[in-house]
Amino acid sequence: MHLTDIREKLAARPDLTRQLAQVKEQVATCIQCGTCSGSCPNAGFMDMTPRRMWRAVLTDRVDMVFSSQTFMLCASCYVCTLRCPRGLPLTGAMAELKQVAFGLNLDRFKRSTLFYKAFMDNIRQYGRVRETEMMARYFLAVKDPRVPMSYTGMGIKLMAKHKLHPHLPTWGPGRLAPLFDRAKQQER
Amino acid sequence: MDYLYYPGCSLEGTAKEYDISCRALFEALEDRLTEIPDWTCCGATAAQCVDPFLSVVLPARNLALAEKTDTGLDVLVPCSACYLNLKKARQDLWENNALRAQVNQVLEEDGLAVNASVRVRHLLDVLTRDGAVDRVAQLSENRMKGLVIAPYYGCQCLRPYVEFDDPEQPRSMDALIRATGADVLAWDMGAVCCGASTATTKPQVGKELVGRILDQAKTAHAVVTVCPMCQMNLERFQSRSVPVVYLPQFLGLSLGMPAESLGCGMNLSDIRPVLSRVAP
Amino acid sequence: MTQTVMEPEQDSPPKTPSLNPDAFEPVAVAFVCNWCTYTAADLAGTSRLTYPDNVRLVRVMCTGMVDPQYVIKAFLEGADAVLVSGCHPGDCHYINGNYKARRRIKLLKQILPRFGIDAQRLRLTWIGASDGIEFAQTMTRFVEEIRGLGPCQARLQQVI
Amino acid sequence: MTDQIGKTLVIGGGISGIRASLDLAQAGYQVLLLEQSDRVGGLLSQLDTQFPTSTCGMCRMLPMMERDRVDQQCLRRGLSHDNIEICVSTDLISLKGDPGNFSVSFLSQTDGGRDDCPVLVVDDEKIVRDSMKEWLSEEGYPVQTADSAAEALNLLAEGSFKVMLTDIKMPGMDGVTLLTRAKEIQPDLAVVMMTAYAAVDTAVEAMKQGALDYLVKPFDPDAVLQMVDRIFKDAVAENARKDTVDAVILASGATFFQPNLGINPYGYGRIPGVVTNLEFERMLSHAGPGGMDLVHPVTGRPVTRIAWFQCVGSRDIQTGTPFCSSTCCMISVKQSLLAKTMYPQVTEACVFYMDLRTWGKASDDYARQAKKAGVRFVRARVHSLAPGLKENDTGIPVVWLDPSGDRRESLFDLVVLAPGQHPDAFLSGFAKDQELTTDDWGFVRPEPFLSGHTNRPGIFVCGGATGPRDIHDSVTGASAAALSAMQVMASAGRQTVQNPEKTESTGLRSDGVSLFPGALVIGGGIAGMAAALAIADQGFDVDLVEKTDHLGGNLVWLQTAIEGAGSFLEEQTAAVQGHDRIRIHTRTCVADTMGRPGQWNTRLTPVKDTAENTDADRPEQLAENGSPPDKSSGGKSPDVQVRHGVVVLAVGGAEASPDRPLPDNGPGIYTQQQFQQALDQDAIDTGSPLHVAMFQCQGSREPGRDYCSRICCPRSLDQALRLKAGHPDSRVVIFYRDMMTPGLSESAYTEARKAGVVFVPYEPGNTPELAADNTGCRVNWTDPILGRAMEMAADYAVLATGIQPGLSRDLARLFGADLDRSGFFDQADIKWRPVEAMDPRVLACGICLEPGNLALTLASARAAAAKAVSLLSRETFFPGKDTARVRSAFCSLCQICIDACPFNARFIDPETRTLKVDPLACQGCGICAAACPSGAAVVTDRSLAPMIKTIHAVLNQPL
Amino acid sequence: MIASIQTKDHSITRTLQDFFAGMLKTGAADAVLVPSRMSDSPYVKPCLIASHDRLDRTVPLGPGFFVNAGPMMSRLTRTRAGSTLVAWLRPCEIRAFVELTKLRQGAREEVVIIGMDCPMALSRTDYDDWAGQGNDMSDDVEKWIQTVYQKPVTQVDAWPVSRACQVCDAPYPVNADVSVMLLGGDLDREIALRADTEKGEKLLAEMDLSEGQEPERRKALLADLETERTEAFQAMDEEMLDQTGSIESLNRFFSACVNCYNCRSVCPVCYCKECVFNTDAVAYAPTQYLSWADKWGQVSLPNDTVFFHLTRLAHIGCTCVGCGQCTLACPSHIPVSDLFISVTRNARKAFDYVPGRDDAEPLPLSVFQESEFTDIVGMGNKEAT
Repeated sequence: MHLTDIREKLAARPDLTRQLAQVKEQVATCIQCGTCSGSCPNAGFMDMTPRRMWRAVLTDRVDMVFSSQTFMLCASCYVCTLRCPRGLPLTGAMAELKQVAFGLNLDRFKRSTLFYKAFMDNIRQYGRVRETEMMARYFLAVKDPRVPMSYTGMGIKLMAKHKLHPHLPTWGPGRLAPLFDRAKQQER
Repeated sequence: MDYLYYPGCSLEGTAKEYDISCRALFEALEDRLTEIPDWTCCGATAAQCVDPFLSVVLPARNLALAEKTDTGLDVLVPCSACYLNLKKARQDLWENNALRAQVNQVLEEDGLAVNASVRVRHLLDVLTRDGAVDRVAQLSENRMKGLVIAPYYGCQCLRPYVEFDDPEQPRSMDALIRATGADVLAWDMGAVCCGASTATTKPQVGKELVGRILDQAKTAHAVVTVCPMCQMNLERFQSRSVPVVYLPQFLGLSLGMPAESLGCGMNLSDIRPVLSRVAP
Repeated sequence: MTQTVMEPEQDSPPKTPSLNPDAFEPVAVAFVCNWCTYTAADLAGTSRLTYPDNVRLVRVMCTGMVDPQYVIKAFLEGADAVLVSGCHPGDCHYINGNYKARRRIKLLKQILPRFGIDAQRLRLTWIGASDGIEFAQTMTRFVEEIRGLGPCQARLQQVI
Repeated sequence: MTDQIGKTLVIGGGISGIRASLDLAQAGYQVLLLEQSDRVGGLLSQLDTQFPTSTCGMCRMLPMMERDRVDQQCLRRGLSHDNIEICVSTDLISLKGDPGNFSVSFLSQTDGGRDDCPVLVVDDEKIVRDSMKEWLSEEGYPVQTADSAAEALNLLAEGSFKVMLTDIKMPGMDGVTLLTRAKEIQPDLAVVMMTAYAAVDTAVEAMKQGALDYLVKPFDPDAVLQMVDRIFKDAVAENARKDTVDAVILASGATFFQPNLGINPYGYGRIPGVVTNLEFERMLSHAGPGGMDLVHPVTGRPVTRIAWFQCVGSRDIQTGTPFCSSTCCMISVKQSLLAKTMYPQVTEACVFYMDLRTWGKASDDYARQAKKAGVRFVRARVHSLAPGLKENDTGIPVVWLDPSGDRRESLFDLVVLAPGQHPDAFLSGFAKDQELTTDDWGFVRPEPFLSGHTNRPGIFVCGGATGPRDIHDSVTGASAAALSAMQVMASAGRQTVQNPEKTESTGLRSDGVSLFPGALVIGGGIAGMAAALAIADQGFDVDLVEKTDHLGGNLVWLQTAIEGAGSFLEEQTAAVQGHDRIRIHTRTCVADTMGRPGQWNTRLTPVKDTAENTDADRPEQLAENGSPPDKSSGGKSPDVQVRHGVVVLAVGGAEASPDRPLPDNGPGIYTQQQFQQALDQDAIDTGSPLHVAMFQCQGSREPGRDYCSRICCPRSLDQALRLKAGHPDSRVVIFYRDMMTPGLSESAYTEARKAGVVFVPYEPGNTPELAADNTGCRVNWTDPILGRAMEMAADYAVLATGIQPGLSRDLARLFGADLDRSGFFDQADIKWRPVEAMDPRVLACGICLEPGNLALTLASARAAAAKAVSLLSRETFFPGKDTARVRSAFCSLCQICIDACPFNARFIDPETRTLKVDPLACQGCGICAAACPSGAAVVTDRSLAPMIKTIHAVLNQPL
Repeated sequence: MIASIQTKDHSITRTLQDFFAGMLKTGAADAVLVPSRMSDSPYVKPCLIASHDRLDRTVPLGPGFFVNAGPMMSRLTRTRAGSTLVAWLRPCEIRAFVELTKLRQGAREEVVIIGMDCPMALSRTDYDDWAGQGNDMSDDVEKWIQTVYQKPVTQVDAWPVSRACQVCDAPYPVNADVSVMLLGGDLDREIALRADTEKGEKLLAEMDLSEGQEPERRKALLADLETERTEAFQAMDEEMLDQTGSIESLNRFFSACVNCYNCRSVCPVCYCKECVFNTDAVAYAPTQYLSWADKWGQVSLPNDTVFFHLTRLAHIGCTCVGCGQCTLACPSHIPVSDLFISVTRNARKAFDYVPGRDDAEPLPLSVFQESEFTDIVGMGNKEAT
């Protein structure tokens, strides 16, 4: 992801720029001690450790920030926030970076965006999550047969334990539709 | 003591047995659980990424419903993720009046208003601090004698809100387990993350983290959990069969309740070795 | 402290040590520095450590004060061994007394062995204020080694 | 009461307490020293060696003159001085009054301790009873508990109690009725109500019926302890000892952070291989638990791999201690060096740190010795011992991320935690009682520019109570506090104990020696002025010599940089110029001096006008035939002869010039001083967004100048914050090796980061390159954490080059002192006698003594003044009973004894051509007696004749 | 530069006498220190001669060596005299004087030292036979000179050279201003002089002597001397080891000693104004003697004989120059120098110190290093603390 076009995308979204500046302020007093990276259970899988992420944020290297997998791998286990000697809200900052990344709807996160969209539509419709229908809509949206294949194993097991309730889809106004719309209005 | 009950979406689906065993256990302990009428999803991890404002409105709706019952009761939440979302919303709304005003404008659609005065408590918080230990001790008659149990807490019921136990070395389940006559495995993986949602998107994460946890639990007869996500991960990524049961299931069994009434058939992992060891 | 309680004064003449080795009880003098080794000796005492009392302590303000003549006189007076013990280098209360002592002992160790006084009979050790255990061990080991060496030649030849 | 002898109360018998007491006692004042524990020495009695020399030297604090008034023994065996009354195991009961008239009551724990003050705790909740019992019994109180009023009553019937803590809302009889019934059984019982927040009014009601006070749930342990302590003290107050003193010095020190409190990420107390550095100190010591060898505390197996974790309970908001405890880094450096050198079995010694804070004068070189000895220093903060990998027999697994982000893991036999320091319970209680202003962490905040003074006149403070301090700062601060106490006693007209010898012995002793009255202070900077003022205030004449034409030295350009320094400089200058006992000699330097130490006759000569003689304070060489240089320059005042007994060198220093040539065509390159002056004269428009790069450790902490100048990092942070305040968008990048912001100055480091300053660490090998051309400066470096090449265009580049001492070797040698390896004044002992040369009459202060900020400069100035005053206030000194004598009849003037004497106390008297001993310098060590072949040098019972008798007697004792 | 003096009528003694006379005449030297006979007796002692016509009785080279001129030089140079003194010294006398300057007992600023290859010395008794009544000594002296400088000898005719000279490890001038190279020289024709320092050059220049060069055979002869002397020393060392291998044998070695302390008074490096054994330090009370007698059964008097010699050994352990005077002066004929030379030569090896070699080399016991001799510290000699 090249530096310049990231900057352009950000320039187009003042709300996201403000949110990124807020993250920068939250981690300003980081003393690079490495406690968060050392505590993170998923640090081993990340291409860029949290310590290096905060460094990139503070030195405005947005290219490195948004070309990394770090915030996608954050399990929100809050160990880093508990132990940070500077008391910084690190897990919150990671979540905010994730929001900015999704805000920019970069195609690198297309699959996750579709999953979350399917999830939210499901809630909008039924108020509560109906896994079978929600996963079905997600598989359709992804248009990639390998994805459903990877879930069939688990699906059958859950079916055997009759944990997937066979609701039939219903149409018509969503149970939380008015709430969702009003919230959408509220935000602008 | 009575409580308002917020099961959460997974307790209707993939974690059905957690809901069943919760209700059965509290009934046996003579505490009444009244489900919050018309509760909806708390937004889980999805709302945050799609629409941050919505990730406050959804849990706020449920808080408003709980307050609407004006019973003054605490809200009991078995699922750690829902507990954290509701708790975070309750704290933000309590501290930020402007946000609360904005959220109430949206809740008007459903004729609701949130005051954020209700107390949100996790299942384990209630079981440890409201006298359940003594009652379990009387009723269980050491049925679980000889069993070694590994208490697994997960993350979000302990952190970041430190309410009822040590966030690094939790010990709160020990009293409950010992009350049933069983022994507690001395391990310190109780509060180590199982990979949560990242385990589903990146299986190798789940495999390694869960592997490391279960490896420590080799000498235990079963692992007891208090969160549907942890239960799912611990059962899915098992290299060899380790019985994993919910805490209410385990406590229910220790009170002599029949396995079916606790949804023991629905666990993904094979928990028969535990069931056979329970004295009549 | 370091001496056993004095036996009541006998009137018989002091028993001159007989020749056979197993009844041989060595007699030695130790010049110990007031600041470090003497404190270690005191610590050994208060820590109830036991060690043979063949070594008689002479407290000097600093090992730098030990004149080679004292060592020679001690041997001629019948000492089977002489120990000079002071502070570790750098700890000396008088900055460099211990370094000067080290050179004087080196010179004596070149001279005395020529007259049958084994170099092992003259020792220099650094024992700090907190080395109570080391002091007791040094005393014990020192007496054992001297007992191995047998009586010092100087002692047998009634010469002052 | 004018003939009354001045007396000072010193609270706390640690290093600072001992130093302050000895200074006062030496000056002839009396001291009452109170110590809570059962021995004097505080932390020191547990340490065998101290950094930065790995040697022990506590006994060097003992006075060098009038040695007979002190027990000449290792301080770990105890301290005794005729003028000091030492009370150990003693609690301070109460302190009231003001300067010249403090009434103090104190009680030994043996006759009225806490064990005869039994406490009864009544509460229906088991958890409340247990915790109260634990807290109180730990403090020494016998505690009994009752879970109901009824049980309480029959306990009251059986045994007698002094204090009862009772809940109000209890099943059965409630607390208030219990109160009245209890009062009937034991009328003098002190009752404290324990109430939930809601029921406070009932508690107040109970007080009307005789309850002493009430506590609100949830209880904070300190509040409970302070309450019960106060009741206990009032109860035993009547049989406490009383005394009146003129001044008070608080030297109660601080305690170490307990790693097992709070989150305890390192499993301290759970994993046996995890120990604190104090415990490891005992394991290192041969008198420690492991005896002669270094073994694991539980398995007993030899320890071969040791890790040190820095910043445990320091620089950590999670434990409420965001400041740096300033000594833990050096403690770990010492312990790792000792572990590697004392025990060859130790193959792996590894220190995990964030900034290795080696800011002391010899500390950086000491750390380099540790590196050379094979100690590994890793810049990473280990979060916790890897959960899940319990300590098995192969060792404790430690996981960390090194700066480049790679995950590292290795096994260690032992993990040593370096815990921080914070105020102890006594300090918070005392500060509250005496209404002392404390900073937000509970340390006593000293008055600005008046080191040692608190907001309460007459009460002074030093050592650990003012913040985390190392031995050097504590000792310097203690002497400064002693001086303040002397000033109080002098203004109250108190006398000193002059010559006890005179009173005991029948006639007058004739062998007394007295110093010339008056002091010579060389250098008119702020250090010289402070020292001169302090000495003159005690009533002694001072000659202040300054080679330039104005006073103030470096503070003149620094005053705008330090808040309040400007007015302080004006006050001091006015005070010095107005003082009737201070003679100021500007544009003057020292030509030469005659006479022995303590009886100097120094010739001052005007500084030649030629500009080039930069080193004007180098005394001119005497003309060939010994006459002073000709004074043909006419018009100038002729040379001045000055008689003085004490000399204080305060010639200061200057900013070191950058070792690499400044690119000449770079307009934007400044040294730190130039940049500060540019900022002060508004030559730099801080209003606009500027890009500034600051480079720390330019030329310092490298061979040639291997010390840290301690002031450049705080100065850079101050300048960076000023730039950021000027314009938030200005970009400041600081390239550093270790940010040296020890102690409470750590907050400036946090502020700078909060303001957005970017910090880039670099290793000595790859310093960032700075290139400059007329457009500005360009910096490129590889960021060690991002692992990427980075570049930055900077309007200004600031080089922090540190301090260069300004003392010339000739001037030092003129008074028998010398320079150390780095060109500073060679202190007698860097820790134990920081402001004196080997001869106690030659003193030094300010930055020619050691690099330091204004606070340290003033502290060392007042410490030097304290030493000077305690010497000058003695009319005559009587040589100790074991002082060297010379039998001239046998002396062949071979001068072997002069070379042998470590204290140059021996000299040849030119007139009589005989060898003389300076009784004040001689320490009676006897080294000269051993060096002299003919027995001409004699030290009372330390020469051949008495020694032969001793040897004969010793060898004649029967077995 | 190397100069030479032409030998006049086959008499080296007279040649040297003229050489000194010339020096006094030209004022190159205000006074000369040369060994000279007293009246007509055969005995020779260092003499301070200022007038050029009083040199006829001087014996610059000869077997008579009864006073080491070191202490004499220290008396002449204790303070500045403002004059130039030329001293004709044997190598061990130079070494002794240099050691004394280190002990500030003298100074060499105003002295020009002329050192010569050593003519060696006879013991007192042998010297009496050799010199007879001393009336016609001159040709005996010339004969002595010719024999000792042709090849290494340990005896001349029937008379053995003193043991100290036989083992002397440096019989050639070291640290002198001018060195007279006699060994292997064609002494009938000329004597070669080499200037080692500016002072030496200045002196020789003033004497305007002709060019000279070192006798070729000298180096070889020096090497032979070296090996021969080392063997002699080894022999003496072994002798001493078995004669004084224990305190008992040491006591037998000194059994004839009567504490007259002669050996101390003639010793050039025993510089103390008053020896500690003369002071009250060893004036024991009678009860002390009785206590010793009580403990040991007997006390030989005068006591402290062994104690004195051991103490002296410790005091001059590194500074003994091996001149042999102590043996020559001992009335009881105890070969004191054999013992002292063998002990001190071994002792000073530990400090790598040679007395007199260099003015600036400090005395070993006056200096120290922070870490040295770790082998002798601690219980086991090997393990160092």
